[in-house]
Amino acid sequence: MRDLSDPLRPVPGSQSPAAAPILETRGLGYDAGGRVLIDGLDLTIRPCRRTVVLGANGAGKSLALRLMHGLMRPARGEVLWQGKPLDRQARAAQAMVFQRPVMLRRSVRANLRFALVVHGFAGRERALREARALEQARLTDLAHRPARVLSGGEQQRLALARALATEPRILFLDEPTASLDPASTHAVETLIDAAHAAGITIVLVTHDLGQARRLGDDVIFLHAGQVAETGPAARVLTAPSSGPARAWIDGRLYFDPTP
Amino acid sequence: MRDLSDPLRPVPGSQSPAAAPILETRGLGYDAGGRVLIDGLDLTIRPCRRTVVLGANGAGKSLALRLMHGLMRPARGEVLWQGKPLDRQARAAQAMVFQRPVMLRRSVRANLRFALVVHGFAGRERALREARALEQARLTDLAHRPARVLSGGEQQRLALARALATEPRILFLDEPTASLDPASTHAVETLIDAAHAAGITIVLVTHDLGQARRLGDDVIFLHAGQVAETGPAARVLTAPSSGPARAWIDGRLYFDPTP
Amino acid sequence: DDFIIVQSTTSTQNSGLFDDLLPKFQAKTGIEVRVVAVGTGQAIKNAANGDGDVLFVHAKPAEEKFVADGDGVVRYDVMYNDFVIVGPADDPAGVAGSSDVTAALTTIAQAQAPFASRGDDSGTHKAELRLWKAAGVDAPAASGDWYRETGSGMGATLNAGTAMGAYIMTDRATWIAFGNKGDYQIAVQGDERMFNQYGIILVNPETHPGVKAELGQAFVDWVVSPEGQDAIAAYKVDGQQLFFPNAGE
Amino acid sequence: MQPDTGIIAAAMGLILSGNADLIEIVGLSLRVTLSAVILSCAIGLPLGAAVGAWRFPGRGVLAVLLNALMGLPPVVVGLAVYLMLSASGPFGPLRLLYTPTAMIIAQTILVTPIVAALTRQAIEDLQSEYGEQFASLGVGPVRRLSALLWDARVGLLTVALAGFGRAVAEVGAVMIVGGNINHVTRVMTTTIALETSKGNLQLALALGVVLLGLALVVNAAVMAVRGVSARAAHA
Amino acid sequence: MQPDTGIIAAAMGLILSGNADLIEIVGLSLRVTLSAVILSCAIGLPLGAAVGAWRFPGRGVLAVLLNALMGLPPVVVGLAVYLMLSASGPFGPLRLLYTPTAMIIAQTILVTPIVAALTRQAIEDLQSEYGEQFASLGVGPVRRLSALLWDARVGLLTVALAGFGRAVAEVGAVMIVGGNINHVTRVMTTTIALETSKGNLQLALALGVVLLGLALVVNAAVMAVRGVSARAAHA
Ligand SMILES: Nc1ncnc2c1ncn2[C@@H]1O[C@H](COP(=O)(O)OP(=O)(O)OP(=O)(O)O)[C@@H](O)[C@H]1O
Ligand SMILES: Nc1ncnc2c1ncn2[C@@H]1O[C@H](COP(=O)(O)OP(=O)(O)OP(=O)(O)O)[C@@H](O)[C@H]1O
Ligand SMILES: [Mg+2]
Ligand SMILES: [Mg+2]
Repeated sequence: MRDLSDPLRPVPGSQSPAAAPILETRGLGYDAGGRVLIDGLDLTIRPCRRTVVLGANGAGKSLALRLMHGLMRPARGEVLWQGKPLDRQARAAQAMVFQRPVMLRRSVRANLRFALVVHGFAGRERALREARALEQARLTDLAHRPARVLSGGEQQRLALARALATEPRILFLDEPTASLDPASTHAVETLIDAAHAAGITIVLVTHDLGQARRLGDDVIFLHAGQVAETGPAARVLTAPSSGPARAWIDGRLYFDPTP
Repeated sequence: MRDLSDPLRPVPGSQSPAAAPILETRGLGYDAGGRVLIDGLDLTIRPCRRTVVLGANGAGKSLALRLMHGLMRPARGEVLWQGKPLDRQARAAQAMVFQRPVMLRRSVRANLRFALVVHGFAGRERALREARALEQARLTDLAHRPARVLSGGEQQRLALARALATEPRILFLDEPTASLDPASTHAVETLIDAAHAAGITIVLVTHDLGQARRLGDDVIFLHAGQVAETGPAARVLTAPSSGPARAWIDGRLYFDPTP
Repeated sequence: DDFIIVQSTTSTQNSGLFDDLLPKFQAKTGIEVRVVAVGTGQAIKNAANGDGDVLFVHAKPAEEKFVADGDGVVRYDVMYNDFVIVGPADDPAGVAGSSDVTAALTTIAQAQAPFASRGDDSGTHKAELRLWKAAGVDAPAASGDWYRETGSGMGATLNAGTAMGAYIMTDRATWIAFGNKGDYQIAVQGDERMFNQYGIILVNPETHPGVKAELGQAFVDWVVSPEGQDAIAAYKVDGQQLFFPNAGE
Repeated sequence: MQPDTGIIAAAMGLILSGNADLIEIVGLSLRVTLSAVILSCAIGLPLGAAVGAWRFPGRGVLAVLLNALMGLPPVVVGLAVYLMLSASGPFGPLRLLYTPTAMIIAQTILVTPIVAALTRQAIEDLQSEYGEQFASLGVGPVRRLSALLWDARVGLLTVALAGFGRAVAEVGAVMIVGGNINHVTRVMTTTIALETSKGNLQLALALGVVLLGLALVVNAAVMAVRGVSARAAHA
Repeated sequence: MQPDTGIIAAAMGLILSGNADLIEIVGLSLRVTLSAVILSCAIGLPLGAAVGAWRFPGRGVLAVLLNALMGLPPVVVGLAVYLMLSASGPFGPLRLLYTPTAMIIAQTILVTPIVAALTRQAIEDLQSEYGEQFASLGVGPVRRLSALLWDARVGLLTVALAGFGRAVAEVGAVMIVGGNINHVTRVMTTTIALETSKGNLQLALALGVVLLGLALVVNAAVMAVRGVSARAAHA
């Protein structure tokens, strides 16, 4: 397994904006059902930073995450992982929590174990991580329950714990607290912070302005499959320069003035 | 079809707390996997009011809604609809938006049409309602898209529109804005308000304190499958009397002081 | 493994002869005989592939060709029974009681009474075709009309023919042992041209090295020996002798 | 034995010869098989869906029974139908024995349990996803079936193809009730059996290859349709 | 004809008689069928899962081929296996012809495409749900198959039962390669065919009822196991 002394792994805290991007997209495009859904995305994800992806429903946030994670083949453009095209090995260093978590038809514990086994953990090491992940997700008491009967929030916590247990370099989170109660939301934000502090790059989709403020270093704002605005969270979330971002923050619908 | 002059239908605005309950549960209980998941719920839903159901993840909110809607057979106790046991006909006067919306393997429009056909609408009437529902959910442009490729937020909007299109007497909403952007959240809250104004009784699960404040008349607070507290929203959300409710509002975990 | 495989036909098997004969042989020699009962054509083909040690069928010309082709060592006559024509009790063509097979067939053809033929190139089928020819009737030309080729074994043809109310030519052994006779009776019998000769051949071990020549030869020898011949003659169903041994005649 | 290429070549030769008898036999095979599959689907799809989607006492027993009936022996079905249709049987007066209709009846009896049992499984899976939504909408029992069948249609095509496979390959039952009568009820499988019993193994194999080719064409056509419908339905 | 009650009674009588021949025949039937089904599952489950879950060129063609092979005619399979195992065939020296092993081989060839084709469909459905999660976790191709097969096990039981149904009812192929030799390769279906050709229709039907009863017992046992496993797996 990779360990923390991996020379390629950036030192935690090295958040200088000048650091080489860990992941970039160049002119990324995706079509389906005869429509252009993602159009010319040039994104830069900097290592060890928390990038928040914002945008209206249907803006293409989840699609963008899937493309960056290499789950879908782009129609145009490319995704670069540390400057090189994404391959299977690169993806093994990534993890994602889906908007609608996929639970295997197994117990909570077996869901975690599956991910750990896939990532090569075995024996005591695996048991330890399993226990820690259950603890993190506060699911220890439910470890033997079939995962698919868990409540919405419990499933979301399990999905996050499963992703974290594999120790990714980058973690894609698609609305990870959408179904969580306030205390769990707080706990998950703390977990994300801890992961970030441990050097994991975070890419987070959320509709919660407060969360974006609390967790975001950089912001990518999508609108209708295109980038409307990017920049440091401090600026974009207080003084957005694009119409869509302004409207979103105000809780208004944005209608393109030039139709 | 039922029309608005239905004599059984309470006049909108008759929100007197003394009105006979539209739905009651008596000692409702549910077990699964060898555990008591819902325990002795005595709930009263008053007609034409908006009842907000709160509680931590796994508290049993979704199960409670399912039991009230008659989707599951309770292990103990009973559900009374206008004083009589729930039957199939009573359920036809109810609608529910699930926490994880179920989309038929059909187009957006066909999903709406299916619900309308089931409720006996036909011809011009159905076409009108279909168009109106698409408009409400802002999905008119996506009407021909397969429903299962919609984004999370779009699916949630479609599920709400589908439930509203059947003109229920009571509407159960399980975290209906969890994946919605701020503007859509606002739009959905407006829709809920309009439905309420038209005399539809609302039962809403949410984790959003602001939403509970904006939409709630009454609050039911669940903890570990039991009722922790009930009362008018104005009181419960400002001066909760139970430990769990206080902790939830503060965004803290609640640990039972008497284990 | 002290066993041999005999490729034979359904008529010998369905009549129950083997069930009577083989235990006697095994008691004497300790050799187990495994019978594969299929259509005559298939039995000969299987034997020609070397998938059997002994061939025991009733189609003399084909058997002689089998030996001539080098697949068999030598052919022995074993026994005969006779063919009969069975028909429904109401006897639509009015041939019941006849012992002149060509006349009966001509009558059936003229009456266009249904006739079920096996149509499978089996020994029985070939014999039937010879008789039609002798009667001067081109029956296969009426195939699908009153002449119905079932393309299947004797039993299946009897099941089908009796259900159709058709006349059927069958061997007496199969008929006596047959369980689904309904109201059927033997209509035509006793014509010398309806004899049905069985032969036995050891598969040639020189062409087919896998053949258990010694054990196979033992079976052939026993069947044509007085002991085997007596056993065949002694086999009766409902008090009737089904096969008439004629080895060495 | 000749090498396998000989058999393929023989099959090709058979097809190219345009032999009238072969065309007749292939035509009847297709007619009987497709009729039986259509009938089996007409019965088995709703039946399987009902067992998969409805809750009623005896449902589990019925599911086991359908599964077990997938093991109906063709010869037994053939015999039972024969006894029903024979002149001395209850339906004797209809004079259906030794007609293609009798073969269609026998195959329908054989294939219906297969379609029903596999449909039950497919519908049960979909019902576990749709069930609560349907109950919430107050979908009636009949519309529930039709909706589930429609939404499961991609998977049910494979079910229908399994039924087609069983029917097209079937010989035991059609032999008994059809009688393999030349020019009347002779189909590909009974011809193959006949040629086998005649010892014409090469011809039998070549006919088998033609039959498989036929199955391949039907399957490819159905899967092409499926491809189109899947694009519209799934995701 | 006797009424049907006569047949059921005859079947009961057969079972209760504890006839040694019958027990031998039933035993061999079960042995051959279960061996063939187990082998077919060992081949067909991973094969079908691979076609259902992996993306590779020719996948669509393979899926169509598997579906078409569900229509393999038993007689043709019997013949092909016969030619392989015949003394003059390539595997003649193994001397497997007219043994239960030959019957198991033939049935395995018949049943494997059924298991594989139905598995493909079931796995394709599950893969459409799990696919992205697996890709995200970096699940390798082999573990992907095993995980999908495991999680689809409830549905795959029905697939295996469909294979069992086909195998237990099969007569054409086992007749050719087994030879229906008394006390050696005689199974239920070949006995039924033999009694039918002897005109002992009642006995044949009674044996058919016994065979169906056997299928029923096996199915009920499997479904009972399924009930237990479903409770643990599903939701
Ligand atoms: N296969 C597809 N065919 C057609 N349209 C698709 C397909 N997949 C996605 N879409 C559309 O692409 C758009 C973007 O989807 P995406 O899931 O990325 O939205 P999102 O930004 O994540 O929205 P949300 O906030 O609601 O989750 C949506 O309008 C959706 O309907
Ligand atoms: N079939 C079942 N077997 C075992 N446990 C179950 C089953 N169904 C639900 N549960 C458990 O019951 C509890 C209540 O579930 P429910 O879905 O009602 O929670 P909830 O209050 O809606 O939570 P959330 O806010 O996360 O949606 C959860 O802990 C869940 O794991
Ligand atoms: Mg999304
Ligand atoms: Mg819930």
